[in-house]
Amino acid sequence: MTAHDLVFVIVGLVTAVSAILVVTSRHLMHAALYLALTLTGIGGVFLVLGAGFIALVQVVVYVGAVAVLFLFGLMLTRAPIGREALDSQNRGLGLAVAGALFVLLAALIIPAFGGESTAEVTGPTIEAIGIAIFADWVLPFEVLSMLLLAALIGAILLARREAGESGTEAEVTRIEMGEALADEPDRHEAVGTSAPAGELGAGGGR
Amino acid sequence: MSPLGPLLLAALLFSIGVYGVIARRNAVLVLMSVELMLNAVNINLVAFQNLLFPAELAVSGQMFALFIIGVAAAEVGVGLAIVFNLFRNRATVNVDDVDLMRW
Amino acid sequence: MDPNTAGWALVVALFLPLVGGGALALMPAALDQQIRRAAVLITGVSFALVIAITATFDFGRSGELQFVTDVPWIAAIDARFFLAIDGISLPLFFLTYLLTLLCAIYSLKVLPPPGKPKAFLALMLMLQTGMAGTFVAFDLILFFIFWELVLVPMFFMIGIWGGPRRDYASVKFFLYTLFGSVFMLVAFLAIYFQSGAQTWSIPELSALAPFGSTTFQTWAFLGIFLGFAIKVPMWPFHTWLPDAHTEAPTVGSVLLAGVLLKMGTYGFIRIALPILPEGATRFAPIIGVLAVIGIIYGSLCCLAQTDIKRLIAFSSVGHMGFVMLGIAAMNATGIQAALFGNLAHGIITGMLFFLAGSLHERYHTRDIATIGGGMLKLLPRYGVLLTYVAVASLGLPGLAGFWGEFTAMWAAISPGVGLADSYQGLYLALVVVAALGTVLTAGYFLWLLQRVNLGDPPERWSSGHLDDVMTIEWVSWAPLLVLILALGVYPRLVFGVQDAAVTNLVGFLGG
Amino acid sequence: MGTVLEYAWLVPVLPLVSAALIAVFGKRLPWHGSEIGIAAVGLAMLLSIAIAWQTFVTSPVEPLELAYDWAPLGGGTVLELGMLVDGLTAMMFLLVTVVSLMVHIYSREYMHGEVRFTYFYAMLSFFTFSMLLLVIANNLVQAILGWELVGLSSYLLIGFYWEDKSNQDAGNKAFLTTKFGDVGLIVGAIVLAAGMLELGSTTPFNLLELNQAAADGQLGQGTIVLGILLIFLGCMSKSGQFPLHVWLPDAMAGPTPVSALIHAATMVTAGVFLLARLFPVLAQSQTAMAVVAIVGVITLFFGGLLALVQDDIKKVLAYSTVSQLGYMIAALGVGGYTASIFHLFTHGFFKALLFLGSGSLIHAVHSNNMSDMGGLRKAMPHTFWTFVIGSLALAGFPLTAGFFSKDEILIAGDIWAGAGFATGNLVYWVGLAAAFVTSFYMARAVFLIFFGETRSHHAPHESGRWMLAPLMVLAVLSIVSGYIFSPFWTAEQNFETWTATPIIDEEATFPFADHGAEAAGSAVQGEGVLAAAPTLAAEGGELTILHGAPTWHPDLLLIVLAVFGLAVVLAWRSYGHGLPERDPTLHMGGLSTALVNKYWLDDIGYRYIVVPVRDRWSAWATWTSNVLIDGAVGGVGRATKALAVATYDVDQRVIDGGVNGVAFSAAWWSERLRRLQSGDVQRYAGALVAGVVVLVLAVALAR
Amino acid sequence: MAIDWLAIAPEVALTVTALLVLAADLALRGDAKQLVNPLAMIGTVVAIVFAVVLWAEAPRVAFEGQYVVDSFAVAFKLLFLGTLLAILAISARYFAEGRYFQGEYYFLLLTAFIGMLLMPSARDLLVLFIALETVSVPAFVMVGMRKRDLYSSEAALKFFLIGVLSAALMLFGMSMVYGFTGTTRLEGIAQALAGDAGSVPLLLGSVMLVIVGFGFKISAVPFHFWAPDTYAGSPLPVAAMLAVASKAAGFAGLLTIAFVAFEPVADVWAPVLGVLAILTMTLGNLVALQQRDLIRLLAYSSIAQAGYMLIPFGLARPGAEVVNQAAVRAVLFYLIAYAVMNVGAFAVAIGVNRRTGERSIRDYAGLGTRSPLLALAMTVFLLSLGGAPLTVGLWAKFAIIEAVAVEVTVFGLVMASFLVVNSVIAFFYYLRVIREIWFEPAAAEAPRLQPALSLSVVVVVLMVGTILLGVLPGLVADPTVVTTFATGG
Repeated sequence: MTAHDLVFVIVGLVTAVSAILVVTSRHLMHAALYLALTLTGIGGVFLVLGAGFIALVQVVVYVGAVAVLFLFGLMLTRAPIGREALDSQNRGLGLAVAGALFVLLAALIIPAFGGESTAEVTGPTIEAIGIAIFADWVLPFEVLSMLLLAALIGAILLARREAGESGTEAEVTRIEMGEALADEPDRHEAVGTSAPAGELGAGGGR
Repeated sequence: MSPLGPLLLAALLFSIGVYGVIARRNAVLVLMSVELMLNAVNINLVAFQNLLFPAELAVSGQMFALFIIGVAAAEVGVGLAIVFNLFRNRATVNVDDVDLMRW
Repeated sequence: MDPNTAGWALVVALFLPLVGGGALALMPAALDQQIRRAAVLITGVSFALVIAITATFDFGRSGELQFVTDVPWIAAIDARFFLAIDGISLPLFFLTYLLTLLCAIYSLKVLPPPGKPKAFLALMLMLQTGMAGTFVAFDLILFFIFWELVLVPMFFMIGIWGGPRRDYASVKFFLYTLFGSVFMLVAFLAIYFQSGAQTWSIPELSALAPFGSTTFQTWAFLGIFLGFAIKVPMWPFHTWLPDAHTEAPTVGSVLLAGVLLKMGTYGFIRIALPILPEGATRFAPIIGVLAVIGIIYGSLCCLAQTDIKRLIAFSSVGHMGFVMLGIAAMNATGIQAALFGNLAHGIITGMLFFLAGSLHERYHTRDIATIGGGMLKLLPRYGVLLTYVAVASLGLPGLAGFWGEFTAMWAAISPGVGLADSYQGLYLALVVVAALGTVLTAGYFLWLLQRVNLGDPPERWSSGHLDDVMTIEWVSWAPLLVLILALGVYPRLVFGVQDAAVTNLVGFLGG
Repeated sequence: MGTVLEYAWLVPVLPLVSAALIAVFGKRLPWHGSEIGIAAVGLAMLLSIAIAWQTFVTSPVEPLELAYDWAPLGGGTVLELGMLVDGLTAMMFLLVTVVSLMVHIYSREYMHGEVRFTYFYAMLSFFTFSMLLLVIANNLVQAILGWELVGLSSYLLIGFYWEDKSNQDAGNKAFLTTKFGDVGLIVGAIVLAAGMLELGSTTPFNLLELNQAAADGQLGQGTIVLGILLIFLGCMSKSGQFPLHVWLPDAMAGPTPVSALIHAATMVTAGVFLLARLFPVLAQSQTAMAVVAIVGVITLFFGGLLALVQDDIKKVLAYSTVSQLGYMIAALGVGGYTASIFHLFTHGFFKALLFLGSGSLIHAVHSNNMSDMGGLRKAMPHTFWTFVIGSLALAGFPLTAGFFSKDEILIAGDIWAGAGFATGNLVYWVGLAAAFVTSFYMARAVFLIFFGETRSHHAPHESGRWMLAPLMVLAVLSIVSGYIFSPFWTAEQNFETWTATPIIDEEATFPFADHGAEAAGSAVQGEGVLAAAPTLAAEGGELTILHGAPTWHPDLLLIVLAVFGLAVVLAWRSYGHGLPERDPTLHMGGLSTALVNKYWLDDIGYRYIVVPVRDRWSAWATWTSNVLIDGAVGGVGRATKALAVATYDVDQRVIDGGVNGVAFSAAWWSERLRRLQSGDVQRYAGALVAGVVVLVLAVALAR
Repeated sequence: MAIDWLAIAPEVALTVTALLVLAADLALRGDAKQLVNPLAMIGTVVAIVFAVVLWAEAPRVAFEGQYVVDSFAVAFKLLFLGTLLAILAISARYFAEGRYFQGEYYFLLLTAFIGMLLMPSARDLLVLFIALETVSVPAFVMVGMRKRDLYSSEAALKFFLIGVLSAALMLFGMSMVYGFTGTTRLEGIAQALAGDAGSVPLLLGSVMLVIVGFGFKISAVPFHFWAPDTYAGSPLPVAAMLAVASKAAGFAGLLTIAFVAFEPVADVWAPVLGVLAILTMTLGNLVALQQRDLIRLLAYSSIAQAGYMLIPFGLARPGAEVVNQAAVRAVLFYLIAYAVMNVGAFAVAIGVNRRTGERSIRDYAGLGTRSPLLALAMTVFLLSLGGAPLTVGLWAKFAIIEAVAVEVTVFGLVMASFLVVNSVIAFFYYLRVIREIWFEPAAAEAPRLQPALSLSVVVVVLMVGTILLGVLPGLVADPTVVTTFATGG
């Protein structure tokens, strides 16, 4: 066990624990903060692995931007009526599926990579990365720029409030579910109340 | 250094992310879980690159990771916009309430 | 027209109705009568063309393909646009055009609700191309296209202009037939790949046959069998037929009985037997047994009917049983019989449906008990016609219905390709049972006549005025009435035309 | 060959043309079409006479066969349309056209004023045509054609008064019963033709070829027995053999002239004729002959008994026809070919006479029932004496036609017995007994009708000329027609040579019998034998074929006279003075009950065949069609459903056996599978990842 | 390093168009904004011209083997661009009347199609991933474009969540594949898989994970759940895009990755995909039976269609070139046919829905009298989807069965039987719609429909195309016979 390994174990543990807290925390803000911690931890892992540039990007983009974005997101969408349970009824399902997945992956990974080990950790240099981006990967890079532009425009589009926004955008999808739900009167009622989405929509634009 | 550690960590983070996606109610939390999954992939890529193929000229692994970070950011942006729009419409971001359409 | 070179004539005759139907669809719906007349014109012109083809057909070489058009069509799968006509195709082809023309004439006056002659006639013309194409396509793929093409217009004809249960009947018709034909398609593909000849040409494949293992032959035949047997329809695949026939509008029933069912038997003869002779030989006894069950079964069902149209529909099951018995005999006589029976059934049952349709027009009911007898007094001409056609249908010698039945039984007593050695007893039994079926057939028809024609008409009809046969009906029926007699008296009309072609075909069966 | 014979085809064609012309123009003509019918059938009769004359004087003749290819039947075989003219044909022509002409003439008056008068004449002509078509046929298919047309014609004429349900039923019954027999005929013809096909014939249905092949012993015994017995089934139904005779009395529902036509010349004779035509085939099998003989015997006896209890004069005659047909069939079964058709010939005339006579009576008293008649001999003298002649002939009174022909049959039975076949004895003795019955019921009829007091409510009157003329012609024929084959007839040509089937020669006929090789050709008869030189003679158990005029048989003459006398006396005692209070024939205990109920055959037929078929089997078939098969379609689905609900077994869901099952349980599955789409995106995610886990696991384990 | 501009000319053309559209949308005001639609169309046509030129110039290899323009790729590009043109045409009035988001919509649409154009040419995992995301991310937004509509936003959320989840799973698989092979080039991966790596369980599992990403796009069971909800909730042109173009892109990627990269382990994934094919078509058809909303019905129908298209994948075998090529061709042909008829069906749905908001099948009653053109067209499209004769749909099914018949295996026959049975089941619900259209009387208040000109043109063109290809499938089948994968750099 080298020093590298030791550092990795520590960083890894921190990361893993905080990740678990992200999905188990009972407080929205705590979860977001744990997420920031996890992301930072992952940056640490990158460092341990000798990928300084990636680690840097990780911290800048994730911790600096994404985590903050999440915080804003959480604050903007805070439920009007007090605190709610953060977990759905699907916890059991999630636990089972995620557990199975992990067991499966671990069972596959361990025999596959169990024997491999490198003495020293040397990643590619920043120079090599720079050259690669603009020589080898110029095509996806350019496409990614379009993608980001589209995401930007799209996010604005969805999030902004329209200038002339009013209740007139009433082109509402009517979905005929009467018969399908005939045997479930309670739900039928629920659908009935939520059908005039235009009104709700207008009310939502606070 | 053995790649086993990072790989297992990645698998764990990934599975945690899956759990979060399935079990968390708040859409923002679900998005966070997705980020966990994507980051797990990055750990994999970087670990492979630096531990197994450090000399690769194209630097595919690290490049892949960089691209994923970029795409993830874009997705978070779009995702939050969708969630925000949903919130404006329904005053809730609980994923399990969003079941107008089914069957 | 030179039958060796004038392939265009066949192509024109085949597609004229389709194009005409398209043109019809473009006419303004308000021109009600003009549309109907245009339909008569289109079918009339195409029928005239078919007469010309028939007239110039070289009967001396009826075994060979004439009026051939054979050009590449879909290079990717080696499919060709291969149209031709020979002695086997000609009578059925002719019948198709004749019946459609008569239906068009009939529709000048009579059209069930909701009217809409434009749509109705356009569909009918589309149907015509599909039906006719089946009989002259010599490429399996092309055949399949025409075969399937028929489903759609018939579906709409039943579904829009049909009786009270039209929804059910139309969908059942469509799905049931479709079900069979997709298996048929799979079998075609298997044949294509198994033959290794890179061709879908029916004559070429027939010449190559038999190919493939016994297992292949069996399975491929089974696939084709399903497709054709449902269309025929053979017992126990017949359940779509009574519904479809009963609910279809008169013209639909006429074409359904007159031509559509024929496609199944034609397919057996043209495709299944020569290309898969070994499979056919293995299946022949089964076909025979099913055919005979169908004869008895259909007749028994007829006895139980209270609905005149449904009765006629069930009678088709029995009659087609005789046709299939001929095929099961696997010899030249059997195939002659099957083809003759096919044609005769088309004419006779077509005519019966015309009559049933017209009765429904008059009485506004199809229920035999409600009609209640006395038609000979009330509508003497209808009564006479009904008697005539019913008697023809029950297989009276001297009328068209007899030859198919008798010859089929005669063929089945000495089946071909070695079947005689292994199944002599079975086939004898089949003949005997089939012959008993003729008694049942006579029974239900006589009973029908008794209940509809004879006796004194019930009170309820005495007040209203019921028209006897209208001119338009005479015009559209006369050819059929004449044909029923002509084919009965002079069967050579059909037997002679087919003879050489059938002999050729039996050559492929081997044994 | 003579030129007249080549025009034989005109004989059937004339009535056909007549039928068509009547149907088209009849109503506009002054006599409503009857003139066409009478003229055409008259012409046909003249031609028939010419043909008969020609064949008779030159007999035995070589059959004239003219045929052309009607249709190719595939495999090189050809169906012919043609004519076969020989003595048998000529004889039948004569019989049919004469009787038909008489009926045509007679109906002018009898049917006068009927609504469907024209239609009636068209049908009469058509009926005649059908029968002639059968007679002239040179092949079995054509014969079947004529045969079935005869059936159709009878259906159309028996149900002539179709307003009445019972008449409709009678028509249906006639058609269906005979149609049932046709099954035998058709299958039998097919079986024989298949045998011919194996011999390499290209015209397998040809009658002459068939007979020749059978006589040459080329056809297998199996084929022959099967074929001829099946054909015999057809003959049984057409010729009213027990138990398929049931349609015949009901057929009296038709107008009386039709009954005359059916019972004397057409229809019922068809069976006998066809069997005679195929006699060379029949003669190849002892079994077949025995069956034929036994059926004939049963029919002749029980048919006669039935006639005893009838009140309806037409029914008496109808059952007597059944009985006489039994004689003919029985004669064929004991080798009495000539005897059989001779009786057919003479019977045609006197039965026609009797029916037309009864028609005259019915016309006069407006009732079919003898209990409504009585004492008519004064009012209707011409009818009376013609009727008596007919009755005498039927009873076989010496020197009438019936005497010669019927005794011929008895002798044939005797000789057959002499050759060692028990059926011969049967025919002889039962035939004799039935002769008594015949005499009795005819005497009963004559006494009840013409003697005693009149019981009619109408004033009876003699019929007009149109009706009486045929009666007289037929009365003459009822006497003289027997003489062409009697001891009085010494010419070389007689009935036997006229109608001989040349194929029958000594070696080939009756291969099962012990032929006396040396005795061939010599007429070996007992001393003073009466009236018989049937086709065969037997000596010391050896069988040989004889030709030559019949000679007297005094012993038989005496027996017959005694039987006749006894019967008439007995009848006189009961019926000579009018209708008895207590009709003895109706008081014979169980026998009468059986007879009145017609042996319950109709009941059996109705209760055990018609009703089950129509009401039960057909309902069953429909039920299975609608419920089982149609429902199978749905049923597979429902069964699948039940199973699936019960077990909830996933395996059951994956592959459902039948396509129908899939199709029809689809809705059920659809309903269940639809629930997977819960609307909760996290469940979707869960399912997705679960699916991935499964897939990855599956793949990872793959290698 | 010189860039082969011709090779990426269609993409460049679309990119330029997209940026122009964005600029125009910003610059223009009021009704003038609607000019962006023709602008986008012009750009598309230009791209089509480039693609046609490329057809003759193929194969070309660019970006060091990351990007290959072969006949396969060009065929797909033409398919995408054709679909784009149709979707632009049917979108015009739909969005014009909504008055919102005009320019953004077209920009996003074009961006998504840039991703699609990249897909069949990509020969590198990274490029594939980027291409896939370029299709997805704009689509997420477009689905949610009807912002005030509950259904639309719900659809977007579901689509987004399942989309990113699938992407993550795929990425995890890709990372593992990279870890084993040391490269992201498909060729290199294939070489590695042909060697020892081909038998490592983890790698095989990873192969499956990669396939999942595409399984999501093509909505194969069990990755299909988003599809019905999303189609039903999104604006109809977007639903059409998702059902056709996006799905075709998924298939393009799946074909590339399966037959180029993972071909050496085809014996492992083929049976799995075959089973998925069976499950997909069966589930799609069965559930479609119960649908009452036409769009949901079309959604399930398109799931079923994806199942049919998966069948050829189930036939693949390592090294069996004839079989594999036949499989690829069958999928390609089916996709083209599918595009024609399904875009057509959605176009009709838009034509009916635009004014009236009708979507329930029952609301289609009497369409035959309300708009004979739309009714006739819908009938043709539905029949074609079912595989009726004289429509291209028949040949599509035919192509699949033909691929099965190239080398008959038991599994192939099983799949073919399922195809056969399923196509019969499918007719149940297609006929139900057709019956509603023709056999039922229109509701009294139902207005006559006057579809927009552009929509009518699209409908007519597609209908004619459906029938023309039904009569002469060779028009497409013959040229695509030569489509093959060119070997990358």
